[in-house]
Amino acid sequence: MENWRFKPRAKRVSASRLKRESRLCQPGFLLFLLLLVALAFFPSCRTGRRGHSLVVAGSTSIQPFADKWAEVFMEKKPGEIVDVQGGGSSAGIQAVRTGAAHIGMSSRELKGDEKELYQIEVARDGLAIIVHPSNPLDNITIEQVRGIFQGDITSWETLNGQKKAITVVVREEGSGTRGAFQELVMGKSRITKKAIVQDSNGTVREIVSRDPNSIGFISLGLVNESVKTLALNGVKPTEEAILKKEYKLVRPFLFLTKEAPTGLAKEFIDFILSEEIQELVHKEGLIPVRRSSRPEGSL
Amino acid sequence: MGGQLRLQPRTEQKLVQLFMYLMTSIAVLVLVFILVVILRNGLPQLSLEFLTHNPADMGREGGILSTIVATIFLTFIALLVATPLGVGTAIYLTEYTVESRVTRIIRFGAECLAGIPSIIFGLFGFILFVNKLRFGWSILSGGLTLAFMVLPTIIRTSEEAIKAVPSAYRLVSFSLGSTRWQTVTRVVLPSAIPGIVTGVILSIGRSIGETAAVIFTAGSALRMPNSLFSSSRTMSVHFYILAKEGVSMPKAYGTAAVLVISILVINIVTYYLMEKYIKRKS
Amino acid sequence: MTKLEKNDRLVKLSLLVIALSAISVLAIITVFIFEQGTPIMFRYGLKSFLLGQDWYPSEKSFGLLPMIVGSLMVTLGALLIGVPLGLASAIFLTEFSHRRLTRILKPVIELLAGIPSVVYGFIGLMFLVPFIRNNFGGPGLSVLAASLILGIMILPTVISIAIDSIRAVPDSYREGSIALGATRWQTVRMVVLPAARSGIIAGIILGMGRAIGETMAVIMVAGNAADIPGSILAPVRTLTSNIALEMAYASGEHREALFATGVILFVIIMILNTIANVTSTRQRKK
Amino acid sequence: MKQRGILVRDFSHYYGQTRSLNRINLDIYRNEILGIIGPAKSGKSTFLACLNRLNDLIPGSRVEGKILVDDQDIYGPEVDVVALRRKLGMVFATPVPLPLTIYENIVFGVRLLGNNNRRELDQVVEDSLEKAGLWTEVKDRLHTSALKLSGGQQQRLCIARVLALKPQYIMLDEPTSGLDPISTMKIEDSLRSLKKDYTIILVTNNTKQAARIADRTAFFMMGELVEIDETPVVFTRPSDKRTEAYLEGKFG
Repeated sequence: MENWRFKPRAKRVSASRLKRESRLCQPGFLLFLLLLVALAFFPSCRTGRRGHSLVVAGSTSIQPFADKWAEVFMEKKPGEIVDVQGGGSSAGIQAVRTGAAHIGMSSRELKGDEKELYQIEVARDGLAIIVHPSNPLDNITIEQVRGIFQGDITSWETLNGQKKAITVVVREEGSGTRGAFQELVMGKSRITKKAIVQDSNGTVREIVSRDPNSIGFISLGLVNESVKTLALNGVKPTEEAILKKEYKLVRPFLFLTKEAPTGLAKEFIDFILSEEIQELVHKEGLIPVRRSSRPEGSL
Repeated sequence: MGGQLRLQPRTEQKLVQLFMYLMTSIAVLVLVFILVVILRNGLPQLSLEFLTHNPADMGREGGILSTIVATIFLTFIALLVATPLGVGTAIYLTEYTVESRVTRIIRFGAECLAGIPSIIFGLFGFILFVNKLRFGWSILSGGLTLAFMVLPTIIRTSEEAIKAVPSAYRLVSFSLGSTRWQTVTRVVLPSAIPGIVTGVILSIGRSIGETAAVIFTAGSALRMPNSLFSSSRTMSVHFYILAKEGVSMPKAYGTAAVLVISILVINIVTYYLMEKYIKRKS
Repeated sequence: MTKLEKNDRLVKLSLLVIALSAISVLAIITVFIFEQGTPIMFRYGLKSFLLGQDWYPSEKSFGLLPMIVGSLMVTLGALLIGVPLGLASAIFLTEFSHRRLTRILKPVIELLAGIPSVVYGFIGLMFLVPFIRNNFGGPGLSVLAASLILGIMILPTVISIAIDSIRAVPDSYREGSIALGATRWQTVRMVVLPAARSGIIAGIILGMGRAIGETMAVIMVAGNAADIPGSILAPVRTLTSNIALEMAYASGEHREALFATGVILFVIIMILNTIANVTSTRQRKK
Repeated sequence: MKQRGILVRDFSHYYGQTRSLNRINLDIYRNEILGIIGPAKSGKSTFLACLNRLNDLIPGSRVEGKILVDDQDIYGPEVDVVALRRKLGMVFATPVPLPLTIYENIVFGVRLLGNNNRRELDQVVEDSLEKAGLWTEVKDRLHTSALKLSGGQQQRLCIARVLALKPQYIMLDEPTSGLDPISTMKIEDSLRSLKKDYTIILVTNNTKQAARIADRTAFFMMGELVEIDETPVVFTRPSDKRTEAYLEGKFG
C-alpha cells in the first residue's frame, strides 16, 4: 500500500508501476531515424545494386564447378560480379522462370513446360557408384545397384562375401543427383527409407570414405582417392566410356535462361564454353561439351 | 554454502558424493575435450595470412577473410535492427506501462520468440526477405533474420537490467522535475547500460555461431561481400560446409578455432562486465 | 499542459509501436509459416501428414511420422543423457564441491553454452560416429549419436539453470535440515531439490527446447534416414533436419510440405513453451 | 504577518479502495517550519506525496478535495506537474544520490531545463552546497562520485540538490531517520538557516526533532489530522488525548 514511499525499510517500487508524464518529446523514434541513417550509409551501398551482378542459381551438383568458373571469370573481368547460389535444380529452374536468377543451373533434363526455357549444355557428368576403398568389390550390375538402393539386398555377402550389413547413402529428395539416379537406375522403384540421407555430394563422399560397409552415388567429377568407384555392368566410369555411351549413368549440366542469353549472362556462358574453361571442366573430372579444338581420340 | 559442515560419515553420502563427482567430471571433461580438440587442431592453422586472405579453391586454400567480413556485417545489421527494437520494447514494458493484458501479450510473445528454433527463423527469412521482398540471398536478408532471432534475448536482458535500476532513482528524478522521458534517458538507461550491453554481446555471440538460419537467408556464396545485397558465407556456414563435405580438415579446424575463440572472448567479456556490474550494484 | 500531454503520449505511442512491432515478428513468423504450410496439410489430409510413414515428396507422399517420432526419440535421448549429468553436476557444484572449484567451473560451463552447434556436430561426426560404428555396429550415424551430441549440447543450459535455482534455496532450509540430523545428501534430496524443483524443471524444458530445435548438429550425426528407427543404432531424421536437408532444393508441393514440417515443429515448440510458462508461473506463485 | 502558502481543504486520498488520508484541512504559512509527526502509516508521507503529486506515479491513487499552492489548485486541469515538483522540492528518508558525480547530482534538475551554461551551473552548485552546509566539505572533490560520501553528507547533498531547483517549499520525509546524531544536528542546523528563504515541511517520527525545530506541529494519525498548533502548544498542552498519548510514548 505504502510501498512507493522511499524509506529504509520500504520495499522498492516495481519499475513498471511508475507511469505517466513526460514533457520534452525528444523524438522517440530517434532510434529509428538513427537506424535508417546508418542503413543508408552502410559502407557498400554505393556499389550495391543487385542489377549489376549476375545471379546464377540451381543444382548443387553444378554449383562447386560454377563457383570456380565464376572465380576465374571475375578475375578476368574485374568489376563484374557473378553470384553463384545452390538451391537445387528445381529451385534453379524456378528461379530463372521468376527472374530471381539470371541463369538457372539444372543437372537433370527439363520436363514439361520447363522446356520453354533456353538451355545451354555446358558440360556432362557421370554418376559414379562409390564404396569404401577397402571394399574388395570392383564390379556391380545395375540390377544389384537397384536391389541395394531399394532395400532388397541388405548384406554384402552375395556381393563380396563379407557378412556385413550394407550402409546405403543417398542424396536428399529434390537434389539433381538423386533425380538423375532415380531416373537412370531406379526407374519406378523407390529408394529405401532406411538409406542415410545427405545433402551434398561432398558429404556423401565423406560418409562413404569413412564407413567400410557403405555404398553411395556421387557426381563423377567429385570422386577422389578417398573412395572407390565401381564398374557398372563391367564398364568403369571413365570419360571414354561415357563418350562411347558405354557407361550409362550420365546427366547433362544445363545452364538455363528465360530468353536467349544477352549481356553479362551471355558473356559468362560464352566464357564457360571457351576452350580455357572447358579445359578446366575436363581437369575437374567433368566431360566437356565443346570438343572442336580437341583432336579425336586424344583422350 | 561451502560444504564444510562436519557430518557423521555415512556410506550413502559417500557413494552419492562419488557418483556426483564422477558425473561432474564426465560433463566437464566432455565439454573441455571439445574445446581442446578444436583449439589443438585449429590453432596451428591460424596465421595472419589465414585471417587476411580470402578462401580460394572452395576453401581448400587461402584464408577466411571474406567469411569474417560477412560474419561481422551480418552481426552488425542484426544488432542495428534488434538493439533499438529490443531496448525500446524493454523501456515500454518497464517504464511506460503497468501490467496489463498488452504487456502480458508482449512478454508472452517475446518468450515464445525465444523458444522458436533457428531453422524456423531461417524458413521465415527465406520466404519473407529472400523471396517476397526480393532481397535475395544476401547480407541484408541474413542480418534481418538474425535480428529477429536475437530480439528476445535483447528484450529480456534489457528488461532485467532496467528493472534492476533502483526505483528510488526514478522517484528522485521525478521529484526533481523530470519528465518520464528525461527520467528514462538521464537516470534509468545510464544505470542499466552494463546490463543492456551484456545482452547485446550475448546476441553477437549467437549471431556469430548461428548456421541454420543464415544458410537459407544469406546463402553460401564464397566471396567478399560488397553490398547489402551480396550473398555471403559466414564463418559458421563456411565451417559447416568445409567440415561436412570434407573439403579441407585443416581449414575447417582453423575456421572452428577462430569461431570458438571469438565466441569465448565475447563470453568472457560479458562475464567480466556482469561481474563488475553486480559488484557495483552491491 | 496540453502540449505536455501530447508529447507524453507521443513518446509512449512510439515506444508502444516499437514494442508491438517487436512482437509482431512472432505474429508475422506464425502467419508466414502457417500460410505456407497448412494448405497442403489440408489438401492431403492432416492424418496423412501426422501418421503417414512414407516420405517421398517426389511421389506426393508426405508422411511426417518418422520425423515426428525421430524428433521425440532424439530429444528424449538427449534428456536421458543431459539431465542426469547436468543435475548431478549442478548438485555437486553447489552442495558438495569446494567453493573455489565452483567459481572456476561454473563460468567455464557457461562459456561452453556459447560454442556454435556446428562445432558440436563436427566433433560428433569426427569422434562419436566412428566410435559407435566400430564398437556397436551400424553406420554410426544414429539415434545414439544424435542423442549424445544433443545431450552434451544442453548440458551447459541444464547445469547453469539448475545451479541458479539450487542456489536460490535459502540456506536456512539447509541449516534447519542439518540441525535435525540429516546428512548433507539427505538434505539435498529431501529439502533442497524439492525447493528448487520448478526452477530445475524450467531449465530442463529449456534444454528440451534447444534439443528439439537443433538442426545443424543433428544433420551431421543423425544419418537422416526418413524411417522410424528400429534401434538406437539406426539412423534417424528429425523435423528440423527434414527442413534443412531438403529446403534448399525443394519447390512446389515439396516445399510446402517442408513448411508443413515447420508448422508441426512450431506447434510442438509452442506446447513446450506453454508448459514452461505455466511451470514458471506456478513457481512464482509459490 | 503570516502569509498562507498552501491551503489544504477537505482533502482525502485513496489507494484503490483504501482511504489513506481523510478530510485533511490545514494551512501552511510562508517561511515556517511545519513539523508533521505521527505513528507509522498515519498518512504523513502520503500527505507529502500529494503536495507535489508524486502520488500520481502509483496506479490506483485517487484524491478528493482541494490543495491550493500559491492559490493554484494543484489537481486542476491546467497544472504543470513538472513545474509543481520544482516548486515543492522533496527530500526522501534515505539519501539517494544518483550514480553521478557530486556536481552532476546538484545540477541534475537545472540541466533538465536545458541550461548547460557552465558558469551558471558552477554558481548553482556552490550556492546550493553552501546553503546545505556541505560546500567546505566537498568543494575539492565535486567531480567524484556522490556515492562515496557518508550518509549524512549524502543527505545534505540531497537537500542541496533540491535547493538547486530554486524551490519555494522544501518537503523532507524523515530526512534524518537513518543518520547519526551529529549528522542529524548538522541537517537541523541547515534547516533552521534555510527557513528565512523557504517554507519547510518536515515529516518526522522523532517527536523531539519536531520540538527542536518546528514552528508549528501537526499530528497525524490513521489518515486523519488530529491537531495542528504552535509547537510548544502541541507539546505542552495538546488538545487531543491521542496526541498526548503519542507524545508520552504510549504507542508509536
